[in-house]
Amino acid sequence: MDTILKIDGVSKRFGGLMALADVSFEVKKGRILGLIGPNGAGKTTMFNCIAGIYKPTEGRIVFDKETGPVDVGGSRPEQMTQMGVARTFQNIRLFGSLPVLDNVRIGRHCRAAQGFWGAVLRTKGQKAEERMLVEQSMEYLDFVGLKNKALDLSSSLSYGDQRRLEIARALASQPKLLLLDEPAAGMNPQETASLVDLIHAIMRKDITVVLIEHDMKLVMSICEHLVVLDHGVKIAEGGPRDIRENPEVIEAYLGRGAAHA
Amino acid sequence: MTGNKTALKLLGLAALLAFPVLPFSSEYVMHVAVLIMVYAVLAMGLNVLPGFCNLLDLGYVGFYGIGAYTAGILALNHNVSFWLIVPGAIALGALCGMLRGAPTLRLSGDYFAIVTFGFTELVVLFLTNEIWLTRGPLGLPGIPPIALSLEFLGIDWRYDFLSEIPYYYLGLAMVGAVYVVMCRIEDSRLGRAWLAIKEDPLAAASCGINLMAYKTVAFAFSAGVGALAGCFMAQWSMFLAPDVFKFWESFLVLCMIVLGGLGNINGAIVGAVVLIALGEVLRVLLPKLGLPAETRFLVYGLIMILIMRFKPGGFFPTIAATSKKSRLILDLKARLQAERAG
Amino acid sequence: AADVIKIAVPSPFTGSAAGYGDNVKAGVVMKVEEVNAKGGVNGKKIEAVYFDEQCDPKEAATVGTKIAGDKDLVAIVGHLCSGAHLAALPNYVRVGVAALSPTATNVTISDKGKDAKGQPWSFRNVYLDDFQGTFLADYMLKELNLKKVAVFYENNDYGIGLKDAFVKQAKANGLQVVGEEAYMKGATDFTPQLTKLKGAAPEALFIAGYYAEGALIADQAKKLGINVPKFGADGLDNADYIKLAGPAADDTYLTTPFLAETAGPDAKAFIDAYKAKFKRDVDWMSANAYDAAGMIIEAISKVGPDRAKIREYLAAINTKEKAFKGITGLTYFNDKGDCVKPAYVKMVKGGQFVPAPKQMSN
Amino acid sequence: MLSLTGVNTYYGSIHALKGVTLTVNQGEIVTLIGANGAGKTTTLMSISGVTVPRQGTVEFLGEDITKLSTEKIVARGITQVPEGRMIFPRLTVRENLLMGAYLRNDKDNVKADEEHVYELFPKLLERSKQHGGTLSGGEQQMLAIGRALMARPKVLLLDEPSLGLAPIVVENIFEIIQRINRDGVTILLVEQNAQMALQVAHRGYVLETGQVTLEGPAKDLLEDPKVRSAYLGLD
Amino acid sequence: MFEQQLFNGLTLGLIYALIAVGYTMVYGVIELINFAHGEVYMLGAFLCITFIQALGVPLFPAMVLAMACCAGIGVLIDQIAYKPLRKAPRLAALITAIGVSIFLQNIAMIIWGSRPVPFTRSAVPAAFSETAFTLGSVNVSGLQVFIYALTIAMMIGLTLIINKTRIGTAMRALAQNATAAALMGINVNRVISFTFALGSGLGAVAGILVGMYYNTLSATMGYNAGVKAFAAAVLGGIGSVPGAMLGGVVLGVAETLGAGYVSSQYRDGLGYAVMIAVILLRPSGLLGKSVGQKA
Ligand SMILES: Nc1ncnc2c1ncn2[C@@H]1O[C@H](COP(=O)(O)OP(=O)(O)OP(=O)(O)O)[C@@H](O)[C@H]1O
Ligand SMILES: Nc1ncnc2c1ncn2[C@@H]1O[C@H](COP(=O)(O)OP(=O)(O)OP(=O)(O)O)[C@@H](O)[C@H]1O
Ligand SMILES: [Mg+2]
Ligand SMILES: [Mg+2]
Repeated sequence: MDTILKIDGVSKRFGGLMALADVSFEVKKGRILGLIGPNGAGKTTMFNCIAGIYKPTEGRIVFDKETGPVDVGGSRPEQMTQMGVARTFQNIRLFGSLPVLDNVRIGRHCRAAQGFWGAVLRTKGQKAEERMLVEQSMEYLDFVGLKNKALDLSSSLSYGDQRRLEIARALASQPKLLLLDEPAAGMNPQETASLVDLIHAIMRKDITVVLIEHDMKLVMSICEHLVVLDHGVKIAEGGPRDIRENPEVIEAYLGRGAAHA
Repeated sequence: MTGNKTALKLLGLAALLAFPVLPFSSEYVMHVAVLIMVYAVLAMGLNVLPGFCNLLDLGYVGFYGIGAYTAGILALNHNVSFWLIVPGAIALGALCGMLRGAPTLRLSGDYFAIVTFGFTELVVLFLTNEIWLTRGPLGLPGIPPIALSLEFLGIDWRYDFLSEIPYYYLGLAMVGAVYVVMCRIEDSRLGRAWLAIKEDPLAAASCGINLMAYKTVAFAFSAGVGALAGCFMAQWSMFLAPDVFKFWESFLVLCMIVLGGLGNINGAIVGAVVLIALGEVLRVLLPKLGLPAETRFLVYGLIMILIMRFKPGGFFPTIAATSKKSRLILDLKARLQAERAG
Repeated sequence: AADVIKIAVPSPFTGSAAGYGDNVKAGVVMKVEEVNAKGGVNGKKIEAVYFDEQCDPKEAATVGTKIAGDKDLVAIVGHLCSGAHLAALPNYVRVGVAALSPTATNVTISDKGKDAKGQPWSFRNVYLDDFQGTFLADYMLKELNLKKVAVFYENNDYGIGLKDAFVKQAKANGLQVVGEEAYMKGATDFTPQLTKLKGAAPEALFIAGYYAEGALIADQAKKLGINVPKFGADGLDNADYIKLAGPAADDTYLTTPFLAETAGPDAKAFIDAYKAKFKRDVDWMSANAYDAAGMIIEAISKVGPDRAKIREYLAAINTKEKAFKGITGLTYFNDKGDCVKPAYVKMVKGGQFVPAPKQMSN
Repeated sequence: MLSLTGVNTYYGSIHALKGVTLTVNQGEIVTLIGANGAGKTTTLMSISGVTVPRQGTVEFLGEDITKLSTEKIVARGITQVPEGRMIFPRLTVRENLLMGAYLRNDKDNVKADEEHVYELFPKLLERSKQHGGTLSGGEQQMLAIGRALMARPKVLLLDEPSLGLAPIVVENIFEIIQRINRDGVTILLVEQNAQMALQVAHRGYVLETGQVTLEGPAKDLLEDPKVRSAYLGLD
Repeated sequence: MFEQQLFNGLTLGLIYALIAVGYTMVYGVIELINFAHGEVYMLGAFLCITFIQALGVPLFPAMVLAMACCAGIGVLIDQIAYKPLRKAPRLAALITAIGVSIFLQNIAMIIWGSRPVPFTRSAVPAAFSETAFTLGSVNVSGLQVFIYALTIAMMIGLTLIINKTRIGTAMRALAQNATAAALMGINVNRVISFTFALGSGLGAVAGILVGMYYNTLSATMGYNAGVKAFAAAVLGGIGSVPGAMLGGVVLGVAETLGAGYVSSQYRDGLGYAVMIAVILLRPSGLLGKSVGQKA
């Protein structure tokens, strides 16, 4: 089983605060890894380091490109996306005043090539590419079930649909690795259930998923492997069953009530 | 429906083309029309930064000045033809745009705004003080008008643009060209990347958009358009002085695009029409109301306040106006409707 | 209407130069009211139409097309600023209407007012910058025997033109120029430049600018302990200079086309009437505008309201003998439309303008 | 104590509340559950006067407060812990708490209440000098509740207090809600986590696309088959 | 000579600072670049001399009166022009501010004329124009002492108001989240009005001091002042009151030393060049807090 992403001794410091302290774990290709931990544990920070938004203070982030594993720590976000890492945001960050379709077309940006002169001269290549972008974007929208809302303003979507659109936008960059940051937050159980289906469908596309989530039912049901952070430190790692019973995790994160949820 | 619209558009175009021969169009009216065109180009050019990329540029007039002085000096002192100056000035403007842009890439919001403002002040001070090059405050009078000439083919034919009418048609062509280019870019991968940066730079970067590169293209493009307006203006007005490029002009152009509807290309043009025409309408109207010339800007300011008060989003508040009209989107809409029905 | 003859007065009436525009307007108003009170010209009333151009070349060009295109406007008193005048001028030359500026002093204008036949359409009854600059440099050395002068100039066409001519003549005369400092219109703080100049210990300060800033310079110089005579050209010539600078205004020498004390009864009457009407002292811009309007109206009365003929009439005032006798003395034009006028020197003493004790023989 | 009658609220042309009617009695915990976009937040904002209803009335202790401005409604004793917490990021924790007591003039009691909040949330005492914006999500939620308590409200409106919180914190928060309620504060609780909410509440309302579709004692709602499938994810 | 230049620069800088503070306060609370602030400053000076000349009020009461009037004008401008735009895009309010600025400048021109006007000399105490003391080679006049003292006192007072009082905290809270502030029971409009009143009052004082110091007022004086204040406020870190003070001083000193030692033609440019350099090095100004993006 190949490793697609290897986190090796990553630390991230904000001024005096150690948001991540020497964290190491591996993400296996084709699997789904859950990243959990109390609020402020450093989960989102870890995503930001992987996605190129923060440069780790220390450590290596090794990503398995076609050409072989490379240390990608400190790459810029657009380079990471180009390489095949896409992410969603904890607080939804859509391009609110643009139509749904455009959000996905922008998500597909790095898989297209036309620039200034193509646009000005409306070359054949440019026209063909534009047509293709629409077709492909519609496929992604269809995939998440938003095809019919393609021309609506994205800010007019319901909360759950906005979460789905974020996923569609991320998928449009054809990632090998998808980072989902609390995709179920604020969803009711029904919506959460359909989200689970969507995640499974994504897995079937050979996309590896890392998931941050506080909804234990969701996490425990779909993740095969879990990493638990607390105060920037990895306190546990293992399968759902082990984690659920790990006293340190119960103490720091799950609480007594959730242990049997 | 669409037939009607096309007919309307053709009619509008015909009216624009016939405008100079209409009975009420004097040299003065034509002059104001050409002035509007210069500002329409400036407004469309400025719109790229605040409208598409959410970068508040308070120093746009600097590029206008760079273009104008390039044309003025080359035409006056070196007798270079307008048609050769245009690409040169655009390139120089774009280069200056990139030079200004490079250090400001990290800046956001009003910090960007004040740096652009400072930059323009430096440009104007340069124009004022480097007398050896620009003649400074003495100005550059006597810039030759634009001319069509076949002399380079050895044919002795030459047409000088001596009245407003040739400038009107040339201006119309310029506005049309810039408009088409703007619309095409807005509805393209590049334009969408800009809009993404405007909405949320971080999310845009996460979509694979290289912020630095795309902002740099925006700086260069916007500045190039400003320089184009500048060279046209220089050889049209035949006189330049640093005063023409004072800080207020940047604001005037900004007012145009906000009044028109930030980010909307049609809005930029409408804004230019409204604000330039307003000044002239008041010039004619106020005396008839018995108000002295001194009240002109009092009323001007008041009207600006009122427009914003009742149209806070400008005349055309939505962006992405053109992409909705693009062929691809219309086809898609039809298809979705058919699917829903079927 | 057919029973009025209209002349155009384009000047800044809003914006930062509006104060000057107001002066020009006052002068024109005086002349027009005076003429109309006497029944007008050939039975027709004169009407001045005011156009605001904010001293802005762009606005001036627009106003220029408007004036040029309105055949009822038979001649122009204006523009006020040289830049505006230059920007509007091509329209006047093209259509053929004479513009007589009471205030535009930029040397460049001389060559730009001519049509293809070499006839000037631009006239002015004001000194050129180079004339006053040269004159003052001579005066300082020859009459007051000063040896070291520091120069302050406004960074605009007026200031630079004046300064350049002054410095050139000063150097030719062996007058030492110990510093040239610039400032922008509307500036209020001149202490850095003055502090610097103070180090050079000048014997005189030449201010090539307008009275609003000039007064501040005089005041701040005094506060910094620079107590030397100040020199200026027509830009400083305004009663407000004394009001704004207060006691610091004393010992300022100015060039002026006429001395109220030695002027004729017309000028005295004008000065009194002006004060009665506008509640302020007359300034040279108003006086020049009064004369400019006077020349145009005289032309109209002689040749009728015809644009081309008015120009011809003005152009023909080209010798001292044919000169127009106005309140600012004798005015006549050279072949470029520039005026030739004698120059006198007046000075501020005890908060009053008085003729300088020494005058140069013209 | 607090009652809404036929409240209709719009965002521009969007009709968010379509005749919402509900009551909250003295000393109760009432919960409002519903899907995303059902209008829960809008209901709370309509009570607080942040969005003003176009039709219908909001009454509080017999007074019509529909058209009162927000600060006047707060002065009447209705305080809200808004969605997204809305901490003042560049005020310290202590200043945030004192903002909660903005309308109060009884300095000594304010001091005592501050102590009381620190007792409820010892973590906040540790961080009292830190800027609100640098707190973790859970700490911010505590701060938001503490800040609201500083106003000594008669009615506390809570909008999704458990959103994005670690399970252990969620438990804690619900305990605190019950504690506050026992201290005499009436509570209107909006929750996505319907299970928990219905466990602590006395009564509940179900909101669907701007309308109340179901109401009753919390116990009954927990048993209701429709609620179980749609909002509890059971069966 | 250097001491003299530095002192000149400090004086100019303090004046910029005083205008910039009012600017930055309004900006801090409602994120509005209030271009009309320069015009309020101008009105302050004109109202002051009008009270002195037309009503015979002595200088200090006239100052207070002018301050009060400007505070009222500031509130009025906000109520009429900006309040309807609270929820509109930010640039709409900026354009309105430009409109207000044009309007006020032209109305002042109609009321007080377009020519520069001297400050009423007779109303200014004689001690102001005399040398109060000598610092090395620098003569410090009574008026300069007054300007320094008043400016510094006002800045301290302002800092106290903002950081220590209830309404000050409310101002800061409002700046950070207006809805939350309303939910705390803060009367948002009253706090905004208070901010405008305070900022405009300070602007008026600045105008009066400048009028006295340079002995000239003109209807267009607000324009330059407004631009400089904007630059100073941004340089110092927009929204930060101590930042605006520091920004003003830096700008003033940079300009003065630039004009004194480098080139008087590029005087303003040198100020801007320093400003640009500072912002490029510190993208959120001297004392501004960088609001880090949290993803
Ligand atoms: N840009 C930043 N500057 C300073 N501190 C930061 C920054 N980003 C995150 N932090 C801090 O780092 C710590 C970890 O934050 P992070 O967002 O990674 O937590 P999290 O595990 O995602 O928590 P939650 O579950 O609440 O989302 C927190 O204390 C946070 O305040
Ligand atoms: N500011 C706004 N502008 C326009 N529409 C809005 C706005 N806020 C809410 N809406 C719309 O009003 C409706 C009700 O929204 P509301 O936020 O009250 O729902 P909610 O029940 O709180 O949902 P959630 O569980 O997502 O918080 C939704 O359709 C939403 O899209
Ligand atoms: Mg997180
Ligand atoms: Mg909600």
